[in-house]
Amino acid sequence: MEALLETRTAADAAINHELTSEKKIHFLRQMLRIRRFEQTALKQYQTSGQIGGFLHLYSGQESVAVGTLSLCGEDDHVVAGYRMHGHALAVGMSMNECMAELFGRATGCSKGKGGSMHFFAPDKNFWGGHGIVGGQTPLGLGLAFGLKYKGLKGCCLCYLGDGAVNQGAYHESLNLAALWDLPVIYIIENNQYSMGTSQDRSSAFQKCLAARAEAYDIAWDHVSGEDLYEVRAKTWQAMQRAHAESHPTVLEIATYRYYGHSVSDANAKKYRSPEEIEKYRTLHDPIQLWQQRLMDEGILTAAQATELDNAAAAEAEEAVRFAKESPLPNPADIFTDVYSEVDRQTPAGRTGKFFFND
Amino acid sequence: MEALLETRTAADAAINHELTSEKKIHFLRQMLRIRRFEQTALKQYQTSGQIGGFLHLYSGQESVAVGTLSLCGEDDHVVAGYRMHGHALAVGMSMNECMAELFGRATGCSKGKGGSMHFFAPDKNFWGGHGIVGGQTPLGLGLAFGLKYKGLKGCCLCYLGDGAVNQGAYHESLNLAALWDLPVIYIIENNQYSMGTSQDRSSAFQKCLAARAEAYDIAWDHVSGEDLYEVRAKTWQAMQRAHAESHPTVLEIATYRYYGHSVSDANAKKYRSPEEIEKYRTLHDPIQLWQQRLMDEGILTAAQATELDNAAAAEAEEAVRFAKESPLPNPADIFTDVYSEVDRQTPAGRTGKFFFND
Amino acid sequence: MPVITYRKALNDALAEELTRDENVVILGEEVAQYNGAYKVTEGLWKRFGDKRVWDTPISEAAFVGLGVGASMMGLRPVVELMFWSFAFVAYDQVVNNAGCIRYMSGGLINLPLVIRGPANGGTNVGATHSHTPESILAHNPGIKVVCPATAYDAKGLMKTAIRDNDPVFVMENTLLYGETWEVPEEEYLIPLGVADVKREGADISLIAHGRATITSLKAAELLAQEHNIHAEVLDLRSIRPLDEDAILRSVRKTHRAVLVDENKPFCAVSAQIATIIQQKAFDDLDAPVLRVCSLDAPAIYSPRLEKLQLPTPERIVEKVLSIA
Amino acid sequence: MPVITYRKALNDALAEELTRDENVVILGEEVAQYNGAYKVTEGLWKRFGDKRVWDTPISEAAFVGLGVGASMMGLRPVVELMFWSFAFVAYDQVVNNAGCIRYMSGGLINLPLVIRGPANGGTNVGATHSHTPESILAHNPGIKVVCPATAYDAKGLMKTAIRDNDPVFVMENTLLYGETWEVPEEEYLIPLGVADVKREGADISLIAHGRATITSLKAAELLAQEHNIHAEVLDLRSIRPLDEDAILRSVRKTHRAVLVDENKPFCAVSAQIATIIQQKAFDDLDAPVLRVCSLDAPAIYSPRLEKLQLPTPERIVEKVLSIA
Ligand SMILES: Cc1ncc(C[n+]2csc(CCOP(=O)(O)OP(=O)(O)O)c2C)c(N)n1
Ligand SMILES: Cc1ncc(C[n+]2csc(CCOP(=O)(O)OP(=O)(O)O)c2C)c(N)n1
Ligand SMILES: [Mg+2]
Ligand SMILES: [Mg+2]
Repeated sequence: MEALLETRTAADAAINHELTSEKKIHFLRQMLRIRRFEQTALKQYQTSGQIGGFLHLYSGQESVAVGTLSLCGEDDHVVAGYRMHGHALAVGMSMNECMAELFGRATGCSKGKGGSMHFFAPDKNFWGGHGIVGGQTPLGLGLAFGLKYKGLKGCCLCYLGDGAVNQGAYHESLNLAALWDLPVIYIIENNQYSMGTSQDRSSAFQKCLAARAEAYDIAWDHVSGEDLYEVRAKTWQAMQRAHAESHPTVLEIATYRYYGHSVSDANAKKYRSPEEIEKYRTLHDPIQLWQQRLMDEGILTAAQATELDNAAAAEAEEAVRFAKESPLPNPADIFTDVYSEVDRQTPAGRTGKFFFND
Repeated sequence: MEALLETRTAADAAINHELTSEKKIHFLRQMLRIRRFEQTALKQYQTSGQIGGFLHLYSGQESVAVGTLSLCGEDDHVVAGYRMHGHALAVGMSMNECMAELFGRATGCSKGKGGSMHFFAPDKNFWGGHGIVGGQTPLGLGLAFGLKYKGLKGCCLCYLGDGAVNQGAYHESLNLAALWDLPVIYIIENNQYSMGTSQDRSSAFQKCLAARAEAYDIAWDHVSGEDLYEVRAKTWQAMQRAHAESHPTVLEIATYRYYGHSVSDANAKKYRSPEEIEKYRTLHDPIQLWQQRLMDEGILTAAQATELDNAAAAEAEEAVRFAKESPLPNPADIFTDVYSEVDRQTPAGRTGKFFFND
Repeated sequence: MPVITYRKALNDALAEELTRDENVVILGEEVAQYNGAYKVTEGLWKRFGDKRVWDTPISEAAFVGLGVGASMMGLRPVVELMFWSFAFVAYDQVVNNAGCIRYMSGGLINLPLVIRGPANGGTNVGATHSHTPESILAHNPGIKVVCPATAYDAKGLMKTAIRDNDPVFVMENTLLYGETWEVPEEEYLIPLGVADVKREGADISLIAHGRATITSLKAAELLAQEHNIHAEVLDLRSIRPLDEDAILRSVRKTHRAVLVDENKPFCAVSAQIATIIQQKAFDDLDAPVLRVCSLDAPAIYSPRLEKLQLPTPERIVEKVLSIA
Repeated sequence: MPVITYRKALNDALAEELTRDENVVILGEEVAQYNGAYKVTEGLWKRFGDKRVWDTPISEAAFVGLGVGASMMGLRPVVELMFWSFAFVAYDQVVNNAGCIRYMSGGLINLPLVIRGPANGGTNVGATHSHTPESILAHNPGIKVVCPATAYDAKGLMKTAIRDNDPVFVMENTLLYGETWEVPEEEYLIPLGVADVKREGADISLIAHGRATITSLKAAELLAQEHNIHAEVLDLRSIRPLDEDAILRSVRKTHRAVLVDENKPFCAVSAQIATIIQQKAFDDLDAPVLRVCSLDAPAIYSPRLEKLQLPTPERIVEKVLSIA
C-alpha cells in the first residue's frame, strides 16, 4: 500500500481547520506542562534522593503525545512504553498523581508500585506504561480486539520506539493486526536512538521503519513531529481508517529527545554530538515552533506564553510538594494488588495460601 | 530490492548446465530415497508400535531439500525445523541412523534422544532438526556469524515453514542478518498450510511471504519447487551472494505436502480437499516431474527409474531391520549427554552435584 | 453418573462458560476450524461461531498478549497453548504482562485471563515439547496455577478458572485426555486452593498433582496389596493458591511423606512442598520427606525410556519402603 | 592485594579471556561503543575492536540464538543481557536451544556459551526488571548457573564459565557492581560447583548465594555482637552444579540452618536447599530449616519499600533467633 496521501497543508486538514483558538492554546499548555513536569522531576531526582530507578525523559517529543492524543474520543484507548510521562499527562492524568508515583508514594497513580515506567489510568483509557521494550505491542492488539468484539467504533494507539521495532512481539502483532483487521495504530516515536545506538546501527530497512508495514499489507505514514498540525492530520487519517474500516496503521513520527536515555545515561553527549542536540533544541523544538505558530496566527502573545509556562512550572512545583507530603505505602501494602480476589477478600481470595514467606 | 533476475531458463543456468548425467540421476535417487524412507517409516509407525511422538512427513517436498542441498560445499551449513527427514538424508545421513532414531535406539543419530524432529549430523554440517516453530532461525544466524568470524566463504541454509514466518524470532533474525551482513539464506518451504491453517488464514502480506524481506532490505526470490533446475538455479544465486558478498537472502519455495501435518493429523483431508491433494500428487509431484525430465533428456530409462526406486525401498526396509535389531539406550543413558563436562569426566564434570533425583 | 473423558470434561466446561458469559472468548492455534490439536475445543467453533472461537497464527507472544489486553477491556479470554511448552516463546507476555500488570498499576487493573493447554512429558515428543512449567510459573506472585488430575477436577477447576478475576494457568495432560471418570451432569465448581484426598490412608502421605496423582494411586494400591502399607494420596489440584492445611493435616496423621512430581527435581513444586512440611510439621515427621520426580535430564525421546523417566508406581513403592 | 570493584573484576575476566582465546566474542545491547549499560564491558570494544565486541539491536531472541549457533561453530560467545529479566523475551532460545540441543543431539554438540548480566531486585526499576531467574533456569538439566557474591568470585567464576564447554549463565548484581574486594593480580580460576565458607561459625548455618551472602554476613556480625550466636555463612556461589557436600558439612556441624535468598519463595533455590538438607541431614537437625526470601509479591517500585522487600539483616536475625 502506498504512503497515505498528504492533505495539501496539514493546517488545512479538516481536523485542524475546525480547531478553536482555545484548543490550540491548550495544546501549548499541555506541552509546556509535560516539559515542566519532567524538568522538575529531573531536578528532584538529582537533589531529593527520593526518586529511584529510571527516569526516561520525554523532553523534545511532546508534540507526539499531545498531537496524537488530542484526537482521542471516548472509545479510543492508549498503551505505551516506558517513556510515557507525556502520554500520561496528555490523557489527563494529574501532575500530582504522577509526581507522587515517582516519589513512590501511596498517592501515586500506581500507589508507588509502578514507578516512572508504569503509570496507569484505566479510567482515562490509559493502559500504561510498560518497561519491557516492545512488550506493550501485543497489549495494543488486545485492546483493539476488545473494542471490535464489543462493537465499539474506537481504536487503540500503541506507542513504541525506533529500537523497539526489532522485538519479535511487535512483528507478530503487525501480522495479527492485519490478518484480523484490528483497529490498532502503532506509533513509532523515532527519536533516532535506542539508548546509545543510532537507528542505522539497530535497524535494516528500505524507506523508513514504518514502511516495514508493507510486509503485512498495512497502511503506513511518515510524520514530522515538529508540526503539531501534521501530527494531528496524519494520525486522524489513521484513526478514521481504524474507526470506519477497522484497519490498522503504522505511523512513524520523527522526533528527538534532548536528555540522555534515562537520567543515568553517562554517555548522553557521546553517541550524539552536543551540536546535534543543540540544533534540535534551538531549531526544531516542537514547543517553540508551536508557540511561534500561534503567535504568527495572532492568537497568542508572548506574555500569554510566559504565563502558561509559569503556570506549568508552578503546577509542577506544587506536585512536588504534594508528593513529598504524601505518605509512603505501608510495608503491608507490599502484599496488596497482587491478586484481585485476595484484595477483595472474596471466597476465592480466602481459600488456600497465596503468599509463601511463612 | 527487486526479486532476483531469473536466468532465461533454469536448466540453462551455469550451475545446472555443468551437471553430469550421473549427478542428475543421483538427485532422483536421493528424492526416491527420501520418499521411500518416509513411506516405510509411516508404515512402521502404524504397525510396529515402536515409534512414538510425532512423525512429520516430507513427501511432496523432496525437490526442496535435494535441490538446495545439492549446492552445498565444505563450508556451507544447514539447520532446519522439525520436518527435516529429507534434509537429513540429502546431506548424507544414512537411513540406518535415521530409522534407528525413530525407533528410539542407541544407534540412532541422536542415540534415541531426539526422535523424528531432532536429527543431527554436525560432521555433515547439519545442525538439526528443531521442534519449536521458528526456533531454528536465530541458530541460522549464529552459524552464519561463525562462518564470517572465521573468514570462511560459506553460508548457512536455514529452513522454515510458511507458518513459521509469523514467529517473532524469525523477524528479529532477518533484521540482524541484514544489519550485520550475515551469509544466511532463509528458505521458506511454502507448502500452503501450517497444520490445518491455510496460508491466507495465517499470514498477511503483499506479494508473497518472501517479499517481507524488503522490509529489511534483504534480497528475496520466489521459486517453484516443481522444477529442480529452478530450485538449484535460484538457490545458487543466493548462495553466491552469500559467498561473495556475505549478504543474506530469503527464498520462498512453493511446494506441497501429501500427508497430514503429522501422522496423527485426523483432519488431513478436511482442511484440504482430497481433490487438491490428488491434483498435486499426480500433476505436480517433483519426483515424477524430474524423472520425466531425465527421460526426456534421454539420460534415464523407465527401467532404470524402477531400479532406483526398488533400491530405495530395499534400503528403507534394511534400515527398519537395522533399527529393530539395535539396542535401546540403557536407563543410565538418560543421564548422559546432558553436560559435556560430565560426559567427559573432566575435573569440571566431577565437581559438585549435577543431578538432583537423590 | 455419566463417565466421560478428561477431554470432554474440559470441552463441556468451555461450552458451559461460553454459553453463560458472552465475554468468554477462545483463542489459539487450530482451536476453531481444526477443533483443536488435541480436540479439547471440538465443536465449539461450529456451535459458537467466529466471534467466540479464534484460530491464531503461530505467534504465541502476540496472541497471549492479545489475551491480556482483551482481558483489560473486560473480556474473559481463554487462550490455548497447543503445548504449555510453547509459553517459552511468549514468556514475557505470560510472566510480565499477565503476571505483573495488576501489581504495577497499584491494583487498577484486573486480568481475568485463562491460559490453558497440556503440560506434560511422556509422549515421546522430545525435550522442547515436554516441559512441566507449573513450578516456574507458580514461582511468580500474581499468577495462579492449577493441575487437574481427573475429568471431574478438570471440569470444575476450568469453570472456576474462567470466572476468577486473576490470571489462572490451567495445566492439562495429553496422557489424560482420553481417560475417563465419573462427572455429574449438574453444574459444579471446584474452588482453587483446595486439595483433594483421593485415597485415605494412615501410614504415609503421597502428595502429588496432575497425572502424578494417578501414578500415586497405583502405587498406593501396590503398597496396600503387597506391603500392607496404607498410603494416603493427596492431590494438590491447585499449586497456587496452595492448600497448605490439607498437606499438613495429612502429614500430621501419617508422619511420613513421599512427594510425587513429574517436574524435574531442582526447584520443583515438590521442593516447595517438602520445604513447607519440614518447616511446619518438623516434630510430626518420623522420617525425611522424600521425593519421586522425573529423572533429572531433558525429556528423552526413546519411548520405552521416557516411560522410565517419569515417576512410576515402582519408583514410588521403592521410595516409600525406604522410610516406612 | 589490589582492591577493585565487582564490575572491574568482571571486566578483567572478560579482557583476559578475550586475550587468551580468539574464539571468545562478546555480544549484547550497548556492550561496545557505549561501554555497557552498567559499564561491565568498558573499554573492551576500543581494545579488541569490532570483530570481538558487538552491539546488537534490541532483539534478545535473535542474538541469544545467534550466540547458541555460533557456539556450535566453535566460538565461545559471551552474551550480555542488559538485565537477566530480558531473558523472558528470549526464553525459548535460552532454555530450549542453549539448554536442550546437546541432549537432543545425543551429545554430538557442545555449546560453550556464557550468558551474563545482572539479575537482582533492589534498584527500584519495577517488577518486570527485577526478576531473579536463577531458580527457574537452574531447574533445567543441561544448564549451569552461578551467582557470584564478591569481586573475587565474580572474576574467578566468569573465567571458568567462559572456558566451560556447557552453557553457563552468570547472574550478576547491579547493587554489587560498585562494591570493592581484594582481588589478586595473578590469574586464578574458581571451579563451578564449589561453595565457599565466607565466615565460620558453630551455632547455625546461614546459606545464601549472590548478594544475599553479603546480607548474611551483616546478619552474622549482628548475631555475634548482640546475641553471642556464631553463625557460619556458606556462599553457594554455584547453583548448578551445587556443592551439596559443603551444605551438609555445615549443617552437620551447626545442626540448624537459615537459608537466605533474594528469590521469591515459591520454588526458590532455597526451597531446593531446604529439601536437600531435611532429606540428607534429617537426624542432624535440631530445628526446621527456615528461609528468609524476598517478600512474596512482584518487586515494588517505591524505593524505601523495596529495601524491605529484599532480605535484610534484621529479618535474618529474627529468623535465627526463632530457632537458636
Ligand atoms: C526486552 C528489553 N530489552 C532491553 C531493554 C532495555 N532498554 C530499555 S529502553 C531501551 C532502548 C529503547 O529504544 P527505543 O525503542 O528507540 O525507545 P526510546 O528509548 O528512544 O524512547 C533498551 C535497550 C528493555 N527494557 N527490554
Ligand atoms: C512455537 C511453537 N508453536 C506451535 C508449535 C506447534 N506446531 C508444530 S508445527 C506447526 C505448524 C507449522 O507450519 P509450517 O511452518 O507451515 O510448517 P509445515 O508443518 O507446513 O512444514 C505448529 C503449529 C510449535 N512446535 N512451536
Ligand atoms: Mg528511540
Ligand atoms: Mg507449511
